[in-house]
Amino acid sequence: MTLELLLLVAAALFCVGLFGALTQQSIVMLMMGLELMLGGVILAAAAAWHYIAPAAADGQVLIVLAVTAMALEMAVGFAVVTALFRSREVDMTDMAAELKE
Amino acid sequence: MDAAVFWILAVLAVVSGVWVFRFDSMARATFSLLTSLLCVGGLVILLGLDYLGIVIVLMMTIEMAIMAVFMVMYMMNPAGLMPMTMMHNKKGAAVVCGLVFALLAAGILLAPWPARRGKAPADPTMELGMSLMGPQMLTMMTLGLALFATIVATVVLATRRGRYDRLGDDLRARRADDPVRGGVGQ
Amino acid sequence: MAERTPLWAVFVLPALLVAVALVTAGVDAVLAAGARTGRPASLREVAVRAAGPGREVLRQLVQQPRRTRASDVPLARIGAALLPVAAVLAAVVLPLGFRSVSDLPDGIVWFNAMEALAWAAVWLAGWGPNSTLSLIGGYRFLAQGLAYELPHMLAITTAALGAESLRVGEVVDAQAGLWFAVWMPAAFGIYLLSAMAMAFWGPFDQPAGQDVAGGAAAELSGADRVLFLGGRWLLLVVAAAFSVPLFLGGGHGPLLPGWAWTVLKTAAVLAFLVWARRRIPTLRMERYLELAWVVLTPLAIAQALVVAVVVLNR
Amino acid sequence: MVLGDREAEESDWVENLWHAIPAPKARVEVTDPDRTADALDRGLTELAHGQLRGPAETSDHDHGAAAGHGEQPEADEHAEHGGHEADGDHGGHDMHTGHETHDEHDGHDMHRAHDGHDMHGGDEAHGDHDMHGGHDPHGGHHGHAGHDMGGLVDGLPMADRADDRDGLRLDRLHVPLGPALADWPAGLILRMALQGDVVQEVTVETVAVPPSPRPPSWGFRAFWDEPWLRTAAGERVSKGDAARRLCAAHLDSLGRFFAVAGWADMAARTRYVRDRALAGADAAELTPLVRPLIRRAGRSWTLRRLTTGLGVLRTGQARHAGVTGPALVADGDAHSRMLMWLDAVGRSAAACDETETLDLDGAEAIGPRGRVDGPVPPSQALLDVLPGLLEGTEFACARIIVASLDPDPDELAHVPAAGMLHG
Repeated sequence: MTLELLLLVAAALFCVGLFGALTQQSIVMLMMGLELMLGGVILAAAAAWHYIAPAAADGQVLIVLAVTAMALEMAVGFAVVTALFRSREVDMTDMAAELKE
Repeated sequence: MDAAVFWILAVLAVVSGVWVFRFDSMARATFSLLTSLLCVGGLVILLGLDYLGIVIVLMMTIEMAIMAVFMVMYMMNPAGLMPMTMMHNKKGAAVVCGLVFALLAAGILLAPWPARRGKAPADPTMELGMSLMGPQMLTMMTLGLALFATIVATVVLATRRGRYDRLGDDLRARRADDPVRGGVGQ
Repeated sequence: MAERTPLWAVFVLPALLVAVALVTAGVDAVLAAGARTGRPASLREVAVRAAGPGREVLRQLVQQPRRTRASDVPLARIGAALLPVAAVLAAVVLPLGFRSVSDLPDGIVWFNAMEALAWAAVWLAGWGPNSTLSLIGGYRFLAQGLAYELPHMLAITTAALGAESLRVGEVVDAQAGLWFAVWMPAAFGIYLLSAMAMAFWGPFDQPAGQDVAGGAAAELSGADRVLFLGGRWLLLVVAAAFSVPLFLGGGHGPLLPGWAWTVLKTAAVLAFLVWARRRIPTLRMERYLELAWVVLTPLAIAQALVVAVVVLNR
Repeated sequence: MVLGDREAEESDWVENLWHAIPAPKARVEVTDPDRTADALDRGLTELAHGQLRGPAETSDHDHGAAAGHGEQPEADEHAEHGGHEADGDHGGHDMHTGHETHDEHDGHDMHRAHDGHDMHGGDEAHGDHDMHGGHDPHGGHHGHAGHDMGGLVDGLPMADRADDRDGLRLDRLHVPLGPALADWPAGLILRMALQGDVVQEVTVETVAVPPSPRPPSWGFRAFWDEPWLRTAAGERVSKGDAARRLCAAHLDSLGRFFAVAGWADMAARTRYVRDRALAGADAAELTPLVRPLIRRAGRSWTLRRLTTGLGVLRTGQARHAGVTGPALVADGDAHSRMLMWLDAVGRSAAACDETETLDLDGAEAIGPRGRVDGPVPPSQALLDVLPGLLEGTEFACARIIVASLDPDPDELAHVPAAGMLHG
């Protein structure tokens, strides 16, 4: 267990999440991709705290931030989906993009 | 011992992360994501941040359980009984992600990481609390404000009925006109 | 406190929990049979009735399992198995007397996180069989979770606040004089409510309610059913037992040794819950949710505020 | 155990139910009331030997046309619950062979008061039979639910969409509820469109009663209405008998109501008292049994909070629909209907020793669910108001509303012959 290894795992999670966020049509699935990316960020922050600067609390604060961001992203995401669904019966990113036109 | 736990959690996190986008069934995808995030929580605990790791486990479990309901609500085919693909521009995304990963990996492996400075405090939880209530107070307040704004914004976005719908135009109705009656009786 | 606990405690813990759960279920069965057919005629009849839950377990294990169409068996299995696992994991921080299997520095948060696993477990068990009634049961538990979790978290935070520690052992030590239940009655009451809600049992049994033919458990059979319903009793026992170190002074008490006090107090709380179950009909969440958010949550916050002020001025 | 006529077996839900019950199991078909004990014994032996055969035919076709509307598959465990009077020698047999080897039902998940249409042969017995419904709306009944479906996957209908009460266009499922479900009026089928657990649309059906070519030899009457129907047919019935039946009928309904409201303890107590009432306990024994029930249910603050505002049925609306029973007098929600029942139980328990002749013009002329001499059976009117009350409610509320009206599909089977009633 080294810093590099942990960061590699974090990077892998981030990229899997990115792939999901880029490919998925459904807004809900896209949010799952974002969650996964944030999971990678959390892991990287924890690794950095542990291996680089454990005396400072900044790494921990970053994790708190990321966890909050996940919760906010979820809440806003579902609110937007509900609003879209109510008005246009749309749950796909493609269709939402068409709405702009 | 730690190394074994690390490898199990790390592999499980990435594999279940991949499976999120391979399952047809929404329930399976959601709970595969939950597995992945729980493993992240486990790794965080392993790194000595007990409190944050447990909080991640707690929050993610609740979050994913609620997410599952929304999944079932809004997806066309939540149980994945009709196999269908929900992807677009798969190839481009794969290339982009591969590139990003290669870049990150190169950066991780090549960067001259600084040596460890200082020692972990005896009680990191206390440290976090002191920091959030002290030097990082601004962060904490911003977070609080953001959470509050989110609550208001999501309710506004998601609901259709305002208080005028519930209590009448002059807000004088004795009992709110709701589709379901609440327990407190107003 | 902080004595090192031997390794065998890890194996004794589940066995002990199962034993307590069986006894509680037996007492409950005796009361239920008493309501159904009048007073028992003899002591032997009482024993037969009390053994009912045990016989039921054996019967389920030998019975042919049922399957529903297009069901997601692995998910339902995971859900059913996760419930007892979550209960046992939560019990890790439970002190018997002044010793627990592992007195984690964040024991209270740990307990809460493990108990939240039940959310996922019940939903999975409800979703898996692909049956309307069990899915309704699964949904109901999430609604119930949203209703009870907020006041519940505030209540256990209040106890932690009173002791100025998240470590269960220190919470017990802080109650050497005055029990928390005495000066945090609102938090204690809310905790007892949520203990039942967490185990979706008694007045909070809507997720596995009679009106949906067993709800989340409706389509489970055989070993899955034993695990799921057994896990529910385990959760109840663990939740009730956790109120002892949190609010009732843990092992503190005159004359008797610490472990005896813990057992006594746990039995008292369980007896109270079993009694309450017989007095109160099922609380439906569409009615309870408003109560939880409009009354209980502000009450819990006010309680936490009072405790915080007291602690600051100590 | 399948009770009733083979003709009615055309409906396939009995088969589905049979398949949903886990082994070890045995199937007993009873069409002749006189041979009930024989059939049960045979079923028991079959279970005890663990033979897994097909349905055991013990029916006697010469005595057929027993006018059972709706067969009731049920467990043999009822001996433990109070069917002793009926089974006589048989009850002991059930008891000691116990649980483990031969329960054909699934234990405690589906207790259900079986309303005794099976005992029409004149038995006074009224067991609280357990019944396992094996309710499997997707698998079991998909054949019925095939209208406006979006296609089939794995033999199951996919959900279609419709607006919900908040204006979201979400998936909905078509689910038939009943005829075999715990604490459900036996034989009633509600076809529901459910969104999550919100009821969108309801249509009412009952298990089809096969038109019998000849009138039943021993006479079929809805069990709970029997005293009134017999009076209408010109027989002499005492007021006490009618009061006893009324008391038991309301206790039976209350038992279902409490069970659905999730108050298992009260449900069990209520059913115990009901069995005592049917077993012929006199007023002096019944009154002290009934009084604590009435006090506890009437005073329960929680129950009031939980059931007010559910299924409000105003007198005007009820009269318009032709409701004549307690639901008309209650003039309100599920809770007020329950209070009516409690009140009637208290009064009739005190009156069940009276020996005067029942007379259909007096105050006691109204049966448990309404006037039996009206143009339509009282339950028909209750069924007519049901869909309007159920739409837009949540599943749990819908169950409580159904239980608070408690229509009895048995009454529908009895079509009053004009000459017989008012001739």
